[in-house]
Amino acid sequence: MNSLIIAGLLLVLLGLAYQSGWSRGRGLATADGVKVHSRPQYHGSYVAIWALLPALAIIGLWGWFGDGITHNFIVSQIPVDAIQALDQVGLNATIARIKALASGYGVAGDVLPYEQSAGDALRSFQFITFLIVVAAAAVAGIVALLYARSRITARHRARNAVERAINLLLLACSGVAILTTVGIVASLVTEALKFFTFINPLDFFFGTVWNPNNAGTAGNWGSYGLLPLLAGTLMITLIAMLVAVPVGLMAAIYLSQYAPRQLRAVAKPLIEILAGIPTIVFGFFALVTVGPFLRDAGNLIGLSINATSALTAGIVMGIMIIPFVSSLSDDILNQVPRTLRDGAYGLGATKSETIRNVLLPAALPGIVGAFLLAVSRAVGETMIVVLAAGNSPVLRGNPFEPVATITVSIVNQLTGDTDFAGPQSLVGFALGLTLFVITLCLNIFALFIVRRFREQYE
Amino acid sequence: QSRDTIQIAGSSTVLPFASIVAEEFGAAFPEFKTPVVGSGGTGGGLKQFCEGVGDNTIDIANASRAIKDSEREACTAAGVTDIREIQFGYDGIVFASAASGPDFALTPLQVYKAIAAKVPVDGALVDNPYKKWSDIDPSLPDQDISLAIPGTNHGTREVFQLEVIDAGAEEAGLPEGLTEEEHTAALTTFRQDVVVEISGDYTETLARLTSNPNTVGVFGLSFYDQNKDTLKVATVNGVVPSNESVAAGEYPVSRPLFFYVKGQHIGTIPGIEEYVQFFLSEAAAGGSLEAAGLIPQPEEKTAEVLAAFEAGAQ
Amino acid sequence: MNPTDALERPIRLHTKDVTVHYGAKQALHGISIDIPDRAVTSFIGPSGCGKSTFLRCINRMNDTIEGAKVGGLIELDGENIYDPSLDVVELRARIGMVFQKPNPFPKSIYENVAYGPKIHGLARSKTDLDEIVVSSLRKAGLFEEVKDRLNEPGTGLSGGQQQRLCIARAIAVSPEVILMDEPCSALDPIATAIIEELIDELRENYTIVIVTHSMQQAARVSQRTAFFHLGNLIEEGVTEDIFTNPINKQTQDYIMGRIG
Amino acid sequence: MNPTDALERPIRLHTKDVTVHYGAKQALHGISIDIPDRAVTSFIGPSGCGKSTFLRCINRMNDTIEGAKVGGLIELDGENIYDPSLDVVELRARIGMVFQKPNPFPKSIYENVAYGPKIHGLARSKTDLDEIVVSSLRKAGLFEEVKDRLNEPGTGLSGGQQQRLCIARAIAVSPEVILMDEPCSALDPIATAIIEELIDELRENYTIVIVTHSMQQAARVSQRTAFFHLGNLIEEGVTEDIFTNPINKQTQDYIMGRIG
Amino acid sequence: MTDMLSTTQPSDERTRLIRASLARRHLSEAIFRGLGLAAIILALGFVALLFTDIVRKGIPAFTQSNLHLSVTFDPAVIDVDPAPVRTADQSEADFRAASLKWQRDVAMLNWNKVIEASLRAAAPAGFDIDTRQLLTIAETDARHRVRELFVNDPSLLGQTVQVDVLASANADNWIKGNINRDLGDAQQQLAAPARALIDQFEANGTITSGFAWSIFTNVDSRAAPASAGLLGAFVGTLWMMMVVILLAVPIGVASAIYLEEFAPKSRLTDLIEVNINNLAAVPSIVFGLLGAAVFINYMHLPISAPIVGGLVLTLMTLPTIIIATRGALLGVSPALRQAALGMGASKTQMVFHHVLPVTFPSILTATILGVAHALGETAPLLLIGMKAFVAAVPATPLDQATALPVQIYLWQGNENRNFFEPRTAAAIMVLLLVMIMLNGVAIYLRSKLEKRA
Ligand SMILES: Nc1ncnc2c1ncn2[C@@H]1O[C@H](COP(=O)(O)OP(=O)(O)OP(=O)(O)O)[C@@H](O)[C@H]1O
Ligand SMILES: Nc1ncnc2c1ncn2[C@@H]1O[C@H](COP(=O)(O)OP(=O)(O)OP(=O)(O)O)[C@@H](O)[C@H]1O
Ligand SMILES: [Mg+2]
Ligand SMILES: [Mg+2]
Repeated sequence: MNSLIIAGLLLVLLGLAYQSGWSRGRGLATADGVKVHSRPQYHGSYVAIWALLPALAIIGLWGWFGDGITHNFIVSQIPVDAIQALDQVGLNATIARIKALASGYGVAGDVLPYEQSAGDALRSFQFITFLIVVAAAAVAGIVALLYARSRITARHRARNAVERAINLLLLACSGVAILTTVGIVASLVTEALKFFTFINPLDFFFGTVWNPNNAGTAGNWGSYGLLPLLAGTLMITLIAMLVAVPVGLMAAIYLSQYAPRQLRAVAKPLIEILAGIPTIVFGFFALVTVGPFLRDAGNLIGLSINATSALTAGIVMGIMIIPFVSSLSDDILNQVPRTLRDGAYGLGATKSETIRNVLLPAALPGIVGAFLLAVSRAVGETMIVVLAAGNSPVLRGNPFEPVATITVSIVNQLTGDTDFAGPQSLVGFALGLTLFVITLCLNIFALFIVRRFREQYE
Repeated sequence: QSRDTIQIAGSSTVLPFASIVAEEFGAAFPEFKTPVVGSGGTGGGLKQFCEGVGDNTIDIANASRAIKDSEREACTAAGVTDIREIQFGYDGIVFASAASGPDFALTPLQVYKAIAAKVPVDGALVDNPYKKWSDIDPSLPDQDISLAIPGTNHGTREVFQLEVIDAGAEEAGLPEGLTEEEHTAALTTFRQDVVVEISGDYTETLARLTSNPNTVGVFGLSFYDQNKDTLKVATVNGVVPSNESVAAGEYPVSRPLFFYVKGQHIGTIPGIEEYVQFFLSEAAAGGSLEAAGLIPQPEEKTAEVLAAFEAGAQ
Repeated sequence: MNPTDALERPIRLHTKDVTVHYGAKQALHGISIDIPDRAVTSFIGPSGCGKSTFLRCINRMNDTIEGAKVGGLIELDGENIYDPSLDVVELRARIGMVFQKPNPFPKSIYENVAYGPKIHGLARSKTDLDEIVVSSLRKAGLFEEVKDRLNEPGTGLSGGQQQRLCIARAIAVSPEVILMDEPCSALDPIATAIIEELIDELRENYTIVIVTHSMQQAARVSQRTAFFHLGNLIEEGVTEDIFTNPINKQTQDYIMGRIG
Repeated sequence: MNPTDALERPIRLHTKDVTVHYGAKQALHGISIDIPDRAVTSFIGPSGCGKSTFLRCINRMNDTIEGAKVGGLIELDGENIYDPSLDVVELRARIGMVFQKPNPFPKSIYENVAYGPKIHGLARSKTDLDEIVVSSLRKAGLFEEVKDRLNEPGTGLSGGQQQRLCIARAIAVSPEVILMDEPCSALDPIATAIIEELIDELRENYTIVIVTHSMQQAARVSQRTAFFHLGNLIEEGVTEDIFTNPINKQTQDYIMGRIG
Repeated sequence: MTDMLSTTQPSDERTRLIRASLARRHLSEAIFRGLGLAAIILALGFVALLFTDIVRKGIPAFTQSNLHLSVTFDPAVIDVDPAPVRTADQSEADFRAASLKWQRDVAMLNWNKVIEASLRAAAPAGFDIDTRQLLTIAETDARHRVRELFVNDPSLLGQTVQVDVLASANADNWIKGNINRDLGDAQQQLAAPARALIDQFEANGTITSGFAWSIFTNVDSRAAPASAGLLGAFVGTLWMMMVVILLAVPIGVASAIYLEEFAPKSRLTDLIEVNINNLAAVPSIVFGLLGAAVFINYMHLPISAPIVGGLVLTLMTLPTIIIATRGALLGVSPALRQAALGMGASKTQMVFHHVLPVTFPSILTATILGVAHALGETAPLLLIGMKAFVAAVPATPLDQATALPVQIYLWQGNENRNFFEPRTAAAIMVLLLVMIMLNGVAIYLRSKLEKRA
């Protein structure tokens, strides 16, 4: 409600400012003599920006400091002896009760008289401060409007100013990407640090047993060894790459070097469809089709393969990654200059000799980079593993057995019946951090390699 | 103007029951909207529940275990001071194996012997020697031991530990003179070669069973009920698990189910009281919940819970 | 050797009415020319006139270009090189090629030169191979400069050295004909001079066809010159004659710098 | 107008010791030249000598090239165009530019011409704008050909028409100077002739600077000619003098076709 | 020139050597080529396998058993006061209260009796089945359907009307044979009399099977699995995508413009660039963790709301859009830029008037692909509470909702495997259809763009 009022106010201010700047700029244009620098639209936008900023700043300041001020106000409303009788937890509870009273929510139990009066006082305090903030914002906006308007002259460079503002806005947008990273790191690190107050980091990073204890047995947190999860992750990734790399690479080679145009036109988008399929679909496919199939196939040849196992998840994940590998490889192969290929053909090399002896070695760094990117994707994949890997966080080397990965453990620990204040769920963030760091390193390394490769042939 | 939909989150065991009640509640009370039931586990639900009071916090947390003191403290610190506990029934936990396999009649002792990494033999703990069920007890099938039990992120695991393993260990008689740590270890260290811990849901356990038909899995009673065509249930202490046997207290492995209501939201968010009453009422919910596999609690217990709820903050 | 000798040498390559289409576009309109053995023939003409296209017809490099269609007759020693039964791989071993931009493989210098003999199975032993590599490098006038770093990557050489490496690579399979498409255009004058000298030496053993955009170069290195314009062969003959006494008006204009 | 008239016209553009560096490389070594009002001045010289670079200095298009650094003085009507307080956008409205390859915006013909007046706020109303568009197209000699399809995309025109469209677009903002960088190099002879005629007409109202690689063109359209070589201004003067009676040896060589 | 002799073998010796190796070389060529073709076939085979498998599993779920009942609104069972009629002196609020009270009274009736009676009426005379067993044939929402009919038209009291309701999920399983019909009583979900009656119903036309519209028109349901549908999840997904489009596209395009057109080359922009490339490969689940920590715990946005899902997916899609847009901007010919600048357009004007319009189609394509990817994303949503049971269509992005992929995940884990496995596959088919349509649009746009360029 309040925010609606504020938004409305800002809109009005904006319209007003634009209109006033515009008409002023327009007026300049009619007066002849000096050449007018900017068009009326720019003058309008200029004034609008000027008017908006102080108003926004005031509202922003209130958003920042308002809570603290309100808090102090509430404390001031509680009788001193009552405060002294309360510990920190009690005080917070009382404040929460007063806030609840003021906002119209009931509170449980009897309402103490001072709570009631504090609640009433808070309600009027909130109302008044709201009015003050709105008024201050409006006044600041209008003052700024007038100031900006007074600066408009024929030679005033409104366009440059507006463009600078646009520039800043664009800059801010590209800051979102930075903020995202900062957000990821900050949120992961703070929660992970909490986790490490329970569990020794060494036990986490080098522990070989993953057995977070049950929610019921407080004090005995269980074991949080990362290694079984890491091993599971690596095993599935390895299997996935064993599937995806040969198929993807050969498909890319065939499509880019051999396939007639029509086949390429059909096959390429069809393979790319694989890239568009949601991972949950792959997961379901793995669970209900691939897993049972592998189990039966294993039975036939006397192997005991679990329906949900590293193998199932790995194969399906490999399928998922095929288009990723193939389109990256395709790109890279196409970047190898034609002259190199011609050189080999000119010597009488066959097509496959050219590809194997010249093209691939030349493209190798780029392809390795592409594979690393694919690896980082496999490492971070979640849903296929959730559904098809069997979630068994035990350190063993058998791909026919279920495994658990980092990603799947994040999901399990954060959505299970775990104690939210204990390490059982906090470990999710430590795992997330680990995952983030792993993929970060892989990516940086891969990007580095790929970039070096591109430079070589630019 | 406040929110008009009741918001619920928490245990995935309670989720089906709560969802059914929510749906029926929405249908039966034209003036209220259908509550939203989120999952996220008992811990996740309580976490949201304890975030504070107000529109953007949930009203009810489903739990397959009782709230813990640490969680209560967190709640209080955030201003959630009026937490009303509602126990509404039981969840039966059963052992089931592939329908095509042999029958199992288990006791906690046998399960303990099958599962523990070390078992007491002649007053000393030795490495678990049993390979087949029939090694433990000749009455059991001549079949390799293989067990799929819930992972530690599940509430079910707690009951399993308490009612099966701890009980079995007691019967087996752990040697005297163990330190507390050794004692805990003896109870919680399982054989990794035959035991699989399932961190996913029961579908996962079912997949384990279908791929290795020798496996005995731990399921919720209601899950078993809906998949009788592929699963065969084992008796425990000779009792066949069923709604009746659990409700009567004959079947040993069960746990109470709860939800927690934020008292401070009553009267602000419309319909909370009605929802609770409806949940516990015989006519509307009882039938469908039972059909969905909830094991009802004695009527006196329900009356007691309802009375406590209506009486207000504890 | 006197330049006019080239006239009396036997014909190595014989082409008749060669046409090339790139998709719908016709790039060559019936080229007929005979190229003599052990002499340097140069193709000149303004940019886009089809010199490279014609050159690529001779060792069927146009096969690798999508949409390119070659018509007419090209015979090497009387054998139609577009005969379907002819193995193009073998053909290219007989007709080597050096490109405009030096394009050594991203391998060691040794491997660059050894690559051709290896794939064609020309060396029976490692010693054989070593010998071929050394002699090819020597013939390309590169051996002294690189003999201490045969195992370093070929891409680390200077432009002129790289181009000589490419020539050594082409020589290593002992081709009968060597085609060169503007082999010096990416090089500085000094490197150009070295290559031109090399071409002059090579002509003792090989039939050489060279495309160049520089009339001076054509005059310097070739015994015969063919002038192309807009996909047509306008005039061809002994180099001296072409430059001093062109018959065709267009050739005259080109040589005087009036067109192109 | 007699070509030599240009000598007596007032100076519009005055440059002194203009240098340009691209990164470490110096492309211009101190160019000083005065360009007279309402006449065509042409810059000639071999490729890479810095003609385009110098032209781009005049309307500060070099600002858009990363690493380009301009030194020296350039004055338009006595005003230093590199003065930091000068708005480059305004400057470019005063000094229009036509590029080597016709580059109409991928918009309608009308929009192409109307764009400049729109952003500079030159038209007060739609009618105003229409008028500007029509008169600019007319001045560029294009109106009759396109009047029925003003709303069709400008990219659909032929090369010569596109180039005239670009000229119309430049004229539409009523610039004082028009710079043209090889405006005909992408055109066929007929289109070229039309554009040259147009330039001749435009010179009545605009100061025109044209870069060309064709001496014939320079001779045909310009009153004054400047010869650049290796980043230096070698010689400049009345076109006739330069072509018939060059003072400098290098200029002579170039005009005789001996260098370049 | 002694070495000349040793290396220049006689021509025919050389030819012989070359010819000798040719067969082997051509064979290895053929093998290599075959491997490539095999890879293509394998990859395409996977696509085909996946699709046929899912379609085969999902198709049966699109038909569903319906019960055609003649329902009698028996006054003996429907024992309520007549519906309140608004009297002249009654205020609007009073009337509403009265009618709500009446509705609640109606709701409190045992409507199962009505259903039971109509089922018995449809059964052959004298068929022996107890009430509980009988009621397992109709889906549990049948009684609500009938009640709603009555609430909407109280005059039905005492009348008999034809009503179509869904057969229960277990009945549907029995009819389709999802459960092995030969299994014994103990392993069947339905009691023997119920199964027998269903067969008779099928024979006498009381049960027919028809297209399962409920999948598209209903929201999820736990109480009545047969009526569970995707509508709620679909709308939830739509809301999320709206958030993604409204945020990711402008922000993504703006950052791409800044980085490509305005940013001075500096350490900072290098950092941003590396950072964006990295973000593009950060696992989606990490974004889920971020969303849980920042949007829910810190900013207190509503849990399991499409707005939060949308925000998380926005952050996830952003790098993709930025990278694609930068690529598109980079491809704009310098001639166009020069033309604009030469006209005296400022850089900003150049970008917004000329460069952006030209790149619009590729930005659009990239956006569609990015959105399509976001559409199928599941893992991060699980961590921000979108794995909820929501029995309503979200009216705003702030309402609780699930999303299509999450609905698939939920159904995949439903206890009633026999019924929900096909239905999960059906939901996947719907999701895939949406994805393919989006991808198709993108490919179409791309080819159109390429043609124009
Ligand atoms: N791959 C191709 N596809 C289509 N057209 C081509 C291709 N290669 C060359 N052309 C066209 O064929 C004509 C002849 O080209 P070619 O490369 O043979 O000319 P050139 O004489 O070698 O010119 P330059 O001196 O510039 O190398 C040109 O018009 C060219 O545009
Ligand atoms: N953007 C740039 N970066 C670096 N060097 C450049 C750049 N543009 C031009 N140069 C160099 O500056 C010198 C002058 O170039 P300019 O384009 O002005 O020559 P020009 O006389 O216009 O030649 P042409 O007739 O080929 O157009 C050349 O050596 C060129 O390589
Ligand atoms: Mg060429
Ligand atoms: Mg130039």
